[in-house]
Amino acid sequence: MTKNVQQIDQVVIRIAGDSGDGMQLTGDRFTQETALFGNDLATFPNFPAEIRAPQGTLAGVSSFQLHFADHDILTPGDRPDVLVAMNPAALKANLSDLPKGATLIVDTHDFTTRALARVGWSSNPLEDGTLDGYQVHSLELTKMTLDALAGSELSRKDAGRSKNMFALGLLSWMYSRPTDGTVAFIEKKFAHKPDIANANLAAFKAGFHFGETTEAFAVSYEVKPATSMPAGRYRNITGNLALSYGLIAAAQLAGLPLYLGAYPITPASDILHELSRHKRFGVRTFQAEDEIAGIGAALGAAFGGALAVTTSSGPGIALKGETIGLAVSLELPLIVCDIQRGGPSTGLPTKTEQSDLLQAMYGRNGEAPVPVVAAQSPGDCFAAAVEAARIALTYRTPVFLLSDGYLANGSEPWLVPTVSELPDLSVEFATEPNGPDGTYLPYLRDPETLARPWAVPGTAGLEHRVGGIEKADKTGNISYDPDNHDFMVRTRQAKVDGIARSLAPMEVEDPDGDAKVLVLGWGSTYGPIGAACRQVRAAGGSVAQAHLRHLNPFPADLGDVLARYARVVIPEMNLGQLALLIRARYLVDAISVTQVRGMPFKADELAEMLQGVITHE
Amino acid sequence: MTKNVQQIDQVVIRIAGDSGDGMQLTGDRFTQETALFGNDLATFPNFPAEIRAPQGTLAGVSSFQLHFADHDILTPGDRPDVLVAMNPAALKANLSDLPKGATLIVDTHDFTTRALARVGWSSNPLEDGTLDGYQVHSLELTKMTLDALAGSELSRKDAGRSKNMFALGLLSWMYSRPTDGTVAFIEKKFAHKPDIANANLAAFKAGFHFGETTEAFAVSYEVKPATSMPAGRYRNITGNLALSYGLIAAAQLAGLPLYLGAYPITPASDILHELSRHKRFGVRTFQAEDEIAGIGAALGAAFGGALAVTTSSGPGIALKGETIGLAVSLELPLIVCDIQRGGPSTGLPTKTEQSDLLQAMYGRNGEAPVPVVAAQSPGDCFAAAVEAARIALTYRTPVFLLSDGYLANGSEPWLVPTVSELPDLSVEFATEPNGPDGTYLPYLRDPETLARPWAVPGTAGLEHRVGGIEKADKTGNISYDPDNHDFMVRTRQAKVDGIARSLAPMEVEDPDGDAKVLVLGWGSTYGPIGAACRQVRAAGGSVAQAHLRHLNPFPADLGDVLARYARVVIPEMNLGQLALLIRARYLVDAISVTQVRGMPFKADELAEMLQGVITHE
Amino acid sequence: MSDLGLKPKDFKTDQEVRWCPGCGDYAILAAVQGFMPELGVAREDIVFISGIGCSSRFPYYMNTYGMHSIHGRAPAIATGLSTSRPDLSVWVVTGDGDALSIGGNHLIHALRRNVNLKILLFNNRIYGLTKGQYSPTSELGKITKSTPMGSLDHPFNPVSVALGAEATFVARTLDSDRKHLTSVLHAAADHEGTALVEIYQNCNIFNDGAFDVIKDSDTRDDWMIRMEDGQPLRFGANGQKAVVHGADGTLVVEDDVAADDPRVVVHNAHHDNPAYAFALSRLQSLDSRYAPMGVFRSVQRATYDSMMSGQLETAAAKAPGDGAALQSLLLGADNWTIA
Amino acid sequence: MSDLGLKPKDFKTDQEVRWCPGCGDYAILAAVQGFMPELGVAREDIVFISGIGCSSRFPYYMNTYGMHSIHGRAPAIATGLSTSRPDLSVWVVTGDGDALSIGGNHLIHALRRNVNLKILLFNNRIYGLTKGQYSPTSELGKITKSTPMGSLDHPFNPVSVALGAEATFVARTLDSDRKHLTSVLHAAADHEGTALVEIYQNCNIFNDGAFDVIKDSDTRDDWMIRMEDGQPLRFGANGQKAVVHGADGTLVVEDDVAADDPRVVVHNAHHDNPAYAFALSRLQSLDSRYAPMGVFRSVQRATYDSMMSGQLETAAAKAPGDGAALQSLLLGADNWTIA
Ligand SMILES: Cc1ncc(C[n+]2csc(CCOP(=O)(O)OP(=O)(O)O)c2C)c(N)n1
Ligand SMILES: Cc1ncc(C[n+]2csc(CCOP(=O)(O)OP(=O)(O)O)c2C)c(N)n1
Ligand code: SF4
Ligand code: SF4
Ligand SMILES: [Mg+2]
Ligand SMILES: [Mg+2]
Repeated sequence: MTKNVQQIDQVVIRIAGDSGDGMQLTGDRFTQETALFGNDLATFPNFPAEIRAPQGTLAGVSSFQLHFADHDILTPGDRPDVLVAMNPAALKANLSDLPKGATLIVDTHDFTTRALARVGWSSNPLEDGTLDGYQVHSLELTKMTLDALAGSELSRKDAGRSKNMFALGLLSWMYSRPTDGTVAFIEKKFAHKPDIANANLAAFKAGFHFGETTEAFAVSYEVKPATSMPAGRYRNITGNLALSYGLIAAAQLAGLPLYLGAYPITPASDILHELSRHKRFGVRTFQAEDEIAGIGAALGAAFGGALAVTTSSGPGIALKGETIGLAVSLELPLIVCDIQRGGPSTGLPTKTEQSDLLQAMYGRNGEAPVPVVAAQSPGDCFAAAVEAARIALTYRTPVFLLSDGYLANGSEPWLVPTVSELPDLSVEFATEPNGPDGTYLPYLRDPETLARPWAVPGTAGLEHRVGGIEKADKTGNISYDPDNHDFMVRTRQAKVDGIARSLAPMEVEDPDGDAKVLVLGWGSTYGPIGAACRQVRAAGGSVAQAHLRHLNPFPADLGDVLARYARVVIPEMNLGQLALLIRARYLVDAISVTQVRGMPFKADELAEMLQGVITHE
Repeated sequence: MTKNVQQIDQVVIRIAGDSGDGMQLTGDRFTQETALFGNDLATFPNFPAEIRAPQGTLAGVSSFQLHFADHDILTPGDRPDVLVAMNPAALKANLSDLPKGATLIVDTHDFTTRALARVGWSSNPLEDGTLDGYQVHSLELTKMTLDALAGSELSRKDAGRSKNMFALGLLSWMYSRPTDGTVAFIEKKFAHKPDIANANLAAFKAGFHFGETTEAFAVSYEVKPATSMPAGRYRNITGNLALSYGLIAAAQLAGLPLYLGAYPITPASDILHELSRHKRFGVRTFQAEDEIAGIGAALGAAFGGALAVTTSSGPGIALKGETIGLAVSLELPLIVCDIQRGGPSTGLPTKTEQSDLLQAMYGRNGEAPVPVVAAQSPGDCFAAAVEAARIALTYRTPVFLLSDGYLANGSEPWLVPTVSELPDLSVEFATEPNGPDGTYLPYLRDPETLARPWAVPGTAGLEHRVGGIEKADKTGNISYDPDNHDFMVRTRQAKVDGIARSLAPMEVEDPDGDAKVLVLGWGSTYGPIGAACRQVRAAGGSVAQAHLRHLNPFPADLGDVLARYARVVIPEMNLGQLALLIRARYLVDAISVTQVRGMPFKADELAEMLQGVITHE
Repeated sequence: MSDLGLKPKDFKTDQEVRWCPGCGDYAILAAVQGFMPELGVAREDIVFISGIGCSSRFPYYMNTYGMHSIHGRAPAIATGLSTSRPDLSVWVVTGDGDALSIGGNHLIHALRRNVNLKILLFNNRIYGLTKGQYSPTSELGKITKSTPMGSLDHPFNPVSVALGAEATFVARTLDSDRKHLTSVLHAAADHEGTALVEIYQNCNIFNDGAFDVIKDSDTRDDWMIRMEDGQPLRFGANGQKAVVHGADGTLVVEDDVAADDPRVVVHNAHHDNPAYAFALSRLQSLDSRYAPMGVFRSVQRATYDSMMSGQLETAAAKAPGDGAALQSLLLGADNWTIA
Repeated sequence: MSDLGLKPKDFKTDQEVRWCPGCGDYAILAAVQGFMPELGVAREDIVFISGIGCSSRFPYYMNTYGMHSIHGRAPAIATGLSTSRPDLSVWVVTGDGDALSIGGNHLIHALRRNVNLKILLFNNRIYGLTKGQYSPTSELGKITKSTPMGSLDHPFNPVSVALGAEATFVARTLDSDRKHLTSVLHAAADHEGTALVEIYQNCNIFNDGAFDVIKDSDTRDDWMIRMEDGQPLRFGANGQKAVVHGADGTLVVEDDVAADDPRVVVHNAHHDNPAYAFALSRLQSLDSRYAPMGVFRSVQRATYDSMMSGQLETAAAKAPGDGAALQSLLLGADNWTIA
């Protein structure tokens, strides 16, 4: 049977099932196929904090959303065009996100009265009209998987586990994806368990063939590769991976060994995992007994001359405050990565949020300014990490690098940089006395950057002591002198403020040139804001967009930029933390638009809000 | 020999010596005499972080300043009228603070070439004209002390230790102080060491007699009791003592046991020491293994139904951030006292600063709003503690109570409240189910305060679980639901914001009624700002003063108050932390006036600055 | 111990248990719920406090008062509760990461203070909730997500740590042995002071089979040493193995020990000197080859809670802290009147 | 150990020493400065890292690299330095509060990991810098500013804590015994891995005389047990007292022990099993009545530092991490080109 192949320019697919159903893996594979095919894409994994939350419950539903297109896109999509639901709970939990007309592929296997009751359905939604208005494909995915594996040695239970691969096969057919990568992946992943490898392969192929042969699916789709993107070599990458690579690259660019001191925590742990795999690059990873020891060890390594890093998320960052203050006082380079998640307290460990900005700014005692850098997309985590390293090394200061759960786990195609074109971060250690009579003055500053020299142990003649008590200017000796303290407090602040001089002017995207409203953002809202601006512009409106890489200090021209617009709107996944800083600094009556739902903004909703503001002006 | 007694209305005295010389004790005693005499007074102890820093060095100098008057005063004084210097280091370290014409009493005993060289003097300032323009009394204090103790069994070294008492005797004579209290004090303090008691008494009396008989001092002075102050019973009190008493009182007013979980740290330790002495009031003090355990234990006690408190200073507060976040999430009452000191990091442990305001506001992950209350004078620490307890108990929330090193150790006369007139803080624990079918809903809120019920273990039928993961509205069950999270985040914020409804309108002191400039302050700047405003007004200028007890939330009418003035000036001992909050919230172009010298502002300098602003308007 | 007519099911809550199917935590939960009625304490007087980790979800499933706190801090929080409310029965549930990694300091301080806490340490030798990094009890060289070339950290022996920290009660038991677990819970509950109970717990997702040597019927008898008070420390299929006093004074395991060999150690958990219990704890190698199970140490020492209450009572007996006392405290000795 | 021609005075800095006159810290400083030349390491390759406390001011007075860090965190910071720079000689100076109160967890983890640190724990059984609160090593019932009715916390025995935490080297010495102190510093320096040296230190301001029993010439011999490898554990004015193997296998002190009594323990710090050293540590009561002094335990175990370096070397030997490797890492296996 030959089938219709229909060209479309983009699609949003969500697959959902139990946390034990392998939804994340399935999503990853489909993404990888899609990336290699050359589409632009963006993903949104969404899962509970429990490892295997109980089967068939709403709490246990795990989902993965993929948006891909033949042109460049910015978000994983507001609402799925296609939902694959592996059980009643997955259907129930995701149905409200589905626009009418969307395609629904449902595994009917678990639609028993008991399972339905467990999620609060007293009748079967596949039959009772609940799904009217959707294109529903009720399929026996599990049964078909078992049938496909009839000859295998696996138990029924184990065989049934391959149903995600059946679904992946079907989707691969539906969207004309290349399948070689997945085949190779399965073979490699289960190399030591050939039974499982074979079952997965069989299920995957069965799913693909089912699509080809069944009459249920009359058409398949094709989304052409995206060619409008800048030329170069691309790969698909998640934020945590890009961030890890950025750190490894920065260390090599600086000519320093990389040292990570970290304690596992969601969603930051994967950076520890990733970095631990690259020892050949001279990367040392130390899984510490807690977050304080993690940053402590990093600071010790910084004293010894390493590019030192600590990674955590909100609760762990809260524990590091005192040590960050010490790093401020010691003026040693140190990168503190905060992969933000829902707060306060333990909050929502696997959900995203931007609510640690003010913690990064002020979460320690005394006047302890720390530069803050934020990544705006998964791939951008690489550049953000390199920039954080540049600041840390140039200014001898701890630096906050902010990412979040959405960036950490989400992925996108990334234009792989050429290593030889990356910035030179090389560092000069102090090697000679810099004071009178051959003495070494550890706090004699570079007049330009106000950075102090970095003399590492092993350098003869530069033996010196540093500490957290206030230090005399130049000598670094303990000093309780009032004027010296005032001077040192202001000098540390001036050093951080002075970083602004090294920053490029702001880039404002205002294609129409006549926008009255500026949307200012930071971090992972970049995609949704950008998509919303495109919608506004597509609808004939004018809006300008600027996105901050640097939250502290702000770029020198930010005030001028803000002054050019009648209205400034600041969307944030918190209660208005950047808005507070902007209002205080520039006295601009910025409109703070906030959502704290553990999820990225929907571009639609942002666009609607912006339309309102524009109309109002 | 009868001498002249001259009436003066106020005087500022500073005594300075080695940290081992007993300067703080001497100052305390002189203060106590002065208080009992009925003067108004304010004190400023100033000492190094070392226990007994090396003798004769600048680093080792310890001083105590006392300002007393026959009228109400606000600060320990900008510059001493009288300096007692026990050695060259003390003279050198304090000379620059002395206005010309001031009286200098110097113990010449240690003015050897070596001791002078140790502080960088190549010739003797007593002889080389350095002290021209001062009224210098070069006295052999040590020798006279030794002479007075000639008959005692003490070694020369031990006998010499009493020289501070000789100086105290002399000062007592000079300012016509009552001496009975000091005699009784010495007898009690050294009850077990009669040798030492006798030596101190002898030295004290010798000093007094020396004043009476020597020709060096032609006049003595009298500062009449201050009678203009509100009627009532007064006592002299330091900030840490008042704060401790405030907590004990609040617990009694609430009908709850007081529980302190704390780890020692300067300048907060004295609260732990004080509270540990009052077990008969049902006060439990737990010296924990660290700050995290301190607040952890307090939170556990709060869960059990105690009025729970933790005390620390900046570095320790930084460690408590994660647990404060948990308390925000659990919505349990908890008072977190931050006795601020110089930062960042270890900073200046024994010096004062106001640089933890933003840490109190934002020093933890996620949106975790915590009310913030600040004390404005030593005695006011009592009322501030009671207010912190009121908020904590009424709203079921952690509350920051901010004091600082200056308030903690400084003292002033305090109008002792009548216990029966203190506010009722009584609390109602939940005793009955509040949900459908006899269930208990731990997050069902009071519609007025948004506080949740407090059901303590031991209450049958209300067994429930709380935790730091996001909770479903009402039930408190774990919930990862996006809308619920958004709702809970905003509700916690609304609860804290709503405290503003319980606050009295701002008090603005604007006696002329035509001021264009408002000085807004918080915390321990109250005294210097008030004194500066008086100077401005005395010089014919108009200026208004408002001082914030509540930093979060701000009083509801603060915006209106700010709007009434052409200029708002905010003096702070930090780099402008309140100014940031005010600017962000009210978009008022407030002038931030900052000093970070580990010392209170000088009223003179503030007055001059204000004059400048007023002239400019 | 009074019979309050409670049943195990009275200790179940309406919350869905969210552990992975097959997790050892289920068995422990069932055992604890089964034991609770025997505790003889009313539900409202029982509090479970946990940190963070899979194991630390435990309080949600116990129909008592409970707090799921933050990572590692449960012993500190429980200390505040227990010392301020000595009338309560306070239990701590914690994991090997929670108790021994981030929370190690609070644990050892609770032990030395002898706060009246029953600490159940679920040791699965892995970080479960963060998806499988090695923990402080993981064997050296363990390959995990964070240690692709093997971990470098020599593990703690939790029993040795506790004994080095002045613990008054230390025991070890196993998730799958309901009877043994229950008997150890009994002993812990009966102890006045801090009782540390290490419970070997299987994490079938990230560290499956960690305790198979002492679970599998064909190896169990060879390696597990059951300690019972007053009984010789004999084990092995036919009791042919025994812990004996070695020549140099240390404790060692020997095979084929004669029935009347006087060197066989008779277990006594009540030695005042913890050296004996410590020596027992060292019979174990990193892979549980020899795993002494049961109560290592159980001695009496005044609890922190009771001493603290005692001081308050003494102070109040001398001079009660009533309203009048408060007024005179505020006034102090030196005060004056302005009219 | 090479002779670099260094003298004790080369290790003095120009900073004024700011301890109280008479403080035991002076003696320790002098001893360490005296010992440094014998270490045979260049000044620039030595780093002293401390926490906060009177004792923690130590690095300012050592003319080496140094860091006066924050309270309790020195072992963690030093771990980062030592593991990233195994070429350095890293020393930690800490107090009983710094190491055992706030820093307890970092200490025990450094010990189990066997990081190559020499940790000098100045134990004055008090918080000096904060003016005299009791510490985790203060005796029970101690009256201090924070405990007017006496402390309630049973103290730690630092040696027992360390042994419970898998320490490879543990020793104890005394501020006032320069010779003994120096010999212990030697032994610690020679040890590869974490060496914990507890130094009894007199705080003459807040806890004067804490160690007088073993300092005063008329009691010293009765209570101090000097441990020397290969020597019988005999002490007392005439060597009449001895540590012997008790009947139940534990170690006990007996008086009037015959010269040829075979039960007398001959000291051996190299027992693989820490039970022996632990038993020795328990001879001590809270008031130093019996104070074994010297090296309790000294055994070999691969250091964390060397294992970490080893993994890096192995990985780099397989495939060096050069620029080309970085480029191909970034590209990954699956990439595509847009023209
Ligand atoms: C402050 C903080 N740091 C880290 C984490 C992440 N975290 C949660 S549980 C856990 C370890 C869990 O291991 P364990 O205590 O052994 O419990 P298990 O899950 O194995 O039962 C970690 C590191 C956290 N929640 N909070
Ligand atoms: C985070 C933090 N908590 C508390 C303190 C206050 N503090 C400084 S030193 C110290 C204890 C000192 O005792 P110890 O470690 O025994 O040192 P010693 O002064 O006796 O040598 C304390 C509690 C601090 N500086 N930082
Ligand atoms: S991850 Fe392991 S410990 Fe956690 S619930 Fe699953 S099986 Fe249990
Ligand atoms: S307080 Fe004690 S430990 Fe500190 S310097 Fe003085 S004598 Fe030494
Ligand atoms: Mg575990
Ligand atoms: Mg100490």
